[in-house]
Amino acid sequence: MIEIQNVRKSFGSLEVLKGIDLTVNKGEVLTIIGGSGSGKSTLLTCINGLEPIDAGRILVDGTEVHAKSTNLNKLRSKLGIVFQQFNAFPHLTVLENVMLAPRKVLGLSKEKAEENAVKQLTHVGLGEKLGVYPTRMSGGQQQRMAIARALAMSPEYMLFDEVTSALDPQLVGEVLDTLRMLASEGMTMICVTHEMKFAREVSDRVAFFHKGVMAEIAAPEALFGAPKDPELQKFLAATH
Amino acid sequence: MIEIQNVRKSFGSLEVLKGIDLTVNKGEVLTIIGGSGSGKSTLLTCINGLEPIDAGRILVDGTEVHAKSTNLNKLRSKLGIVFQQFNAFPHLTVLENVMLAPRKVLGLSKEKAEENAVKQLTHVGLGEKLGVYPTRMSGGQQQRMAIARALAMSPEYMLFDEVTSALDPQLVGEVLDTLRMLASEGMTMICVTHEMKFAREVSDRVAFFHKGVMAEIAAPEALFGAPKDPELQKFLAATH
Amino acid sequence: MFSYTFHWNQALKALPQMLDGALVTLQVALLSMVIGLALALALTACRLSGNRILGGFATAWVEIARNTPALFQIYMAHFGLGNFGIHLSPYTALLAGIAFNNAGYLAENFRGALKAIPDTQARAGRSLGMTPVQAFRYIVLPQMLRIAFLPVTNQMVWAILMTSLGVTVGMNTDLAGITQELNARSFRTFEFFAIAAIIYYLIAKAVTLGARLLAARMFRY
Amino acid sequence: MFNTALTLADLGFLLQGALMTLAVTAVSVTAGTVLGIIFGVVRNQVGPYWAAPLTFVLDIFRSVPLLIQLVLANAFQAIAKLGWAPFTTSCVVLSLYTAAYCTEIVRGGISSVPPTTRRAARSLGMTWWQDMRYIVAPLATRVSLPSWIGLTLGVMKDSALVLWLGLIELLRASQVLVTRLQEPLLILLICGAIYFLISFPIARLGGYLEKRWSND
Amino acid sequence: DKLDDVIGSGTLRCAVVLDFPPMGSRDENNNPIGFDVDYCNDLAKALGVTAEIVETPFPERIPALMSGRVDVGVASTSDTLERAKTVGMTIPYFAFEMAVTANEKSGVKSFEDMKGKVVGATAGTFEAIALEKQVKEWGAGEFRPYQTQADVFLALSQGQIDATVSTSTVAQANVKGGKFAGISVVGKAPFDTDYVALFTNREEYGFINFLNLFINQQVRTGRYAELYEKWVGGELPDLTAKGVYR
Ligand SMILES: Nc1ncnc2c1ncn2[C@@H]1O[C@H](COP(=O)(O)OP(=O)(O)OP(=O)(O)O)[C@@H](O)[C@H]1O
Ligand SMILES: Nc1ncnc2c1ncn2[C@@H]1O[C@H](COP(=O)(O)OP(=O)(O)OP(=O)(O)O)[C@@H](O)[C@H]1O
Ligand SMILES: [Mg+2]
Ligand SMILES: [Mg+2]
Repeated sequence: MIEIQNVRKSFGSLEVLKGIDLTVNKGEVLTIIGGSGSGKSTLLTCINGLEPIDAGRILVDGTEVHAKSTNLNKLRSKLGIVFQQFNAFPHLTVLENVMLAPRKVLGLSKEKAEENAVKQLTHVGLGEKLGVYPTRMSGGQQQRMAIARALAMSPEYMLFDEVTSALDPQLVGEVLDTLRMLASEGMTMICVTHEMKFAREVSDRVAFFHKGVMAEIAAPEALFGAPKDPELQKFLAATH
Repeated sequence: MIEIQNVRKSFGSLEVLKGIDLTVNKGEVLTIIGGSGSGKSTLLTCINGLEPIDAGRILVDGTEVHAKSTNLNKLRSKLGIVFQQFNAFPHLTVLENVMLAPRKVLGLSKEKAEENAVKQLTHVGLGEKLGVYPTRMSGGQQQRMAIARALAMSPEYMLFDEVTSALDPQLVGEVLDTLRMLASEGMTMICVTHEMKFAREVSDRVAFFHKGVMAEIAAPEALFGAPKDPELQKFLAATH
Repeated sequence: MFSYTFHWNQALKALPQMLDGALVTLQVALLSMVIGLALALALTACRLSGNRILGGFATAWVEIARNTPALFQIYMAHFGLGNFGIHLSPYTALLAGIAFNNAGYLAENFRGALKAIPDTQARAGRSLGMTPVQAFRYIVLPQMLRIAFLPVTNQMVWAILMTSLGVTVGMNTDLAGITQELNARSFRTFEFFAIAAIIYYLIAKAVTLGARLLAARMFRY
Repeated sequence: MFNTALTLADLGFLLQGALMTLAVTAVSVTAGTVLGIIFGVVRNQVGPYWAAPLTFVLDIFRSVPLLIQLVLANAFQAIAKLGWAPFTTSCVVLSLYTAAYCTEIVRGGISSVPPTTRRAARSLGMTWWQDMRYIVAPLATRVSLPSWIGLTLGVMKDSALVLWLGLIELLRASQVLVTRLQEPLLILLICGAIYFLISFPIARLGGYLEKRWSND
Repeated sequence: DKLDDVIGSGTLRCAVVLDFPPMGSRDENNNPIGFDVDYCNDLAKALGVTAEIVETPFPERIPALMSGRVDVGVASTSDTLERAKTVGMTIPYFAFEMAVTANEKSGVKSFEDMKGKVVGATAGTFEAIALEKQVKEWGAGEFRPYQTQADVFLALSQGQIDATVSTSTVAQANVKGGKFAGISVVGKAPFDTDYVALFTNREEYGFINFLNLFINQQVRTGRYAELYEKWVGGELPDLTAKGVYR
């Protein structure tokens, strides 16, 4: 369970998160939508502990992320995160990309790590690309590799930050399919996305962010069918 | 009138244009659609004389483009071309971008060139941006500047090569509006585009290219409403 | 036009001696690179450390190395330090001078290479649970080495060329030293220096070629 | 160290040396840049195959120690009875040396201009020359200027080697004073400081331009 | 020929090495002075022309001559057979005896004490070649050649080298100059006398003839002794070798 309690965060004088309260249960798929700069990415990086917060608490399975005593590196292996930019490690093959962290962070043996990596890569449909360098792959393939890389740490939660927005339109589908598959397998996920159709279809709940505030949160049918927040209405009108 | 007669063109062993025949009349708007690599861009650059051809002839108002005796630089001022990439000259302001060629190629005085440039820029809605450097403008604005730059040479024909495909979705509209305006003013235009709605609405005729061959050419209602070529049927099905 | 008669066959007799000198040249250059690389890494670490004193020290080193002539640096290593009773043999002084120079230039290269690697790379590593050191060691460093490889190769060629300055501090076993001595004895300047030029050229080419082959093997992405 | 026999006249002598350094640098960088631009454009224009002989010759200037080049050129002009003064010989060698590096910089600058931008210029009816003059030259200059400044500084430092031909430039002037006054440390430090004072501002200017031009 | 050219042009350009006191050096205003400078002026006077001193480092003497930048070398050049293959040498105009100068801390008291020590000399000179050979014969110690005489004494005074062999004139001038602390002349080196000659182009016989006679006249008129006294002092070296012509 991820519990976000009254979290505030500023960059200099710019307040980016203005007191967010949100709980994500095991097995749930939560989608976050919202305009550019509304603080969606910032929230994800705070959950992961990549950014400090100014006030409030974030608990992952009861562990406070920003407490001094927390071993962040250990916690992070529980929380997979995939970003908009693919962030493939260009100097490693696809297989090596996926094997690196399990070996160095979890201390897996080479054989174990490889076995697991091959499994995850096959899972996302890259079983044929093991020895290839990421720069030789399409954006969609690189993004799926990034997902496999996160999955290889056997995380209990996955955070996705607009994983399709840097992709050419024809490549979006293959990545969304991978996300759908994960959702159907019961992975707990928080997805920031601009793909409304996907959000509607896959989410248990959808949250709408506006200027650092979570303006509305509801089941997809309710949120898309009968939006209450006027900003959300505007936002939905603009997106289609 | 642009007459294209049995034009063939290869890059190395790859035959890109396999005998194209096509005539575009004064005042006509012709749209070219087709899959990636089908030779659309190549045809435009051949019409403009930027690429040599291997066989056939291209006549612009009766002048053969690829004849040795043709003054290409003069001919090109008759044929405006705008590319997918904006190709703004980054070291010049918007106004200077538009003034440069009229002054250096047509030999216009500074005053004349400026007057004309301001007129064209105002026409495409950039009357406020004269002193700005292109790198500080959005892609849509840069593309409209490129159109104004081509128009400033007072061309009789305009060639557009997927002028909206490098743009963010929200910027496509403003550029298409500019093209619509030009069409309504009676400019002779050849537009390569992936925007089917635009093609349908603005064209006198639409040509479908497939693997270096012009597979079908017809009025938009006929081509979109009752496509005959099986590849065209597939293509249209895929695009929506 | 030429009233001068070339004495090539006499000059060529000295070829074995000059080739021995070429070996010394190569040795000094290689050593100076190894030391220079180690120092450059240390300087880079100093500059990244955020410690003012260490950072200032490293910056001063880099700026002096890059803004004064190599000849001056070598001369300083011999006669400048000699003033304080620190006596470096010509070989050591030459080596120290070039290594000092190398370290300055290489540190600057490393800094450029680091800048070229997006922050998101290290961040991606951290998000997988790596410590900052692990993220640097396994993700940033290998990419940095690739970017810096070409400049490092160039610096190696520079190091070879710089060894010729050893003659100013009494170095007489390297190629330039031996050439200069042969020349002083016989006054056959053109012949000896032409042979030396060809040898230097071949060494430089061999190093560049070797580096290129190595790069092709090492960086396959 | 501070009871020095160094007189004001000696400082003047050092400054004269510095002037000689600057003169040799100015002449060589100017001539070398002009040559470098010509060679760079030629190399870009004729393609790698035809440019191979030029590439080879220029590569020699970058693969042989400057000291050897200077001595060799001086011996050659002696043999050929050209009667060049050391200043001339120094400038000729340094110019070619500069040109060899400058060619690479120019070539890099030209190829940094996207072909699509050049194509856009040609499609507006501009000639090759107009394209070069109004589009390529300004854009390539921005890209090349930082490395060109680096080259200028490099040549200024390398010019110390002309002392070998008997030119009294900055380093040689200090050696002369060291010979007479026997205060090597002080004099060498002053010499180093003068070098630093000349090159540091130029290096900073280069860094400034690089920064300014890289964020637009 | 060159003799006519020089007289015709009105100037005589001499290559002189200026970091080789007392033969050539600079005064407080950094103007050239020394035995070789005066010798060149005398030669110009004999030719009825004005003298121009062209400073040349040791390695630069020959290229300067070959390229026609100087007419004659008045530059303490040892008349080795090796070099005579390249340039034309006159009869000796000066003769050096070799002296050992040592750093006082080194404990070197004589030529033999140099065995096993670090020694140096000016690269390519007569004494450097002989000394290097001697070090090889001893099979111990180290030899370092420096590019200028000044660097040798600098290294000696800093203790980088323990001792040097140089011409006695140079040794005296440097030790007496008082600039270098802690060095002294400790004895003679058992090397042959180093005869130095003027040199010009190999094929200029007319000019070489003139130069030979001029050197002869300098000795006969006592000018040689006068200059020697002015710049060096002490016992006048004999310019002839016993038992042979020339
Ligand atoms: N490291 C940072 N330093 C300063 N400001 C930042 C930083 N990261 C983000 N911001 C600012 O915080 C605000 C929120 O950014 P955030 O990336 O969370 O928005 P977002 O909702 O993810 O938007 P998008 O849909 O564009 O990705 C923006 O105004 C952004 O400019
Ligand atoms: N300069 C060139 N050299 C070699 N091949 C080229 C060159 N220009 C284009 N091609 C090749 O010619 C083929 C046709 O290219 P063209 O750009 O005309 O296609 P297109 O129909 O415009 O496609 P797209 O919709 O992707 O722009 C492609 O296979 C392309 O790779
Ligand atoms: Mg974001
Ligand atoms: Mg195209």
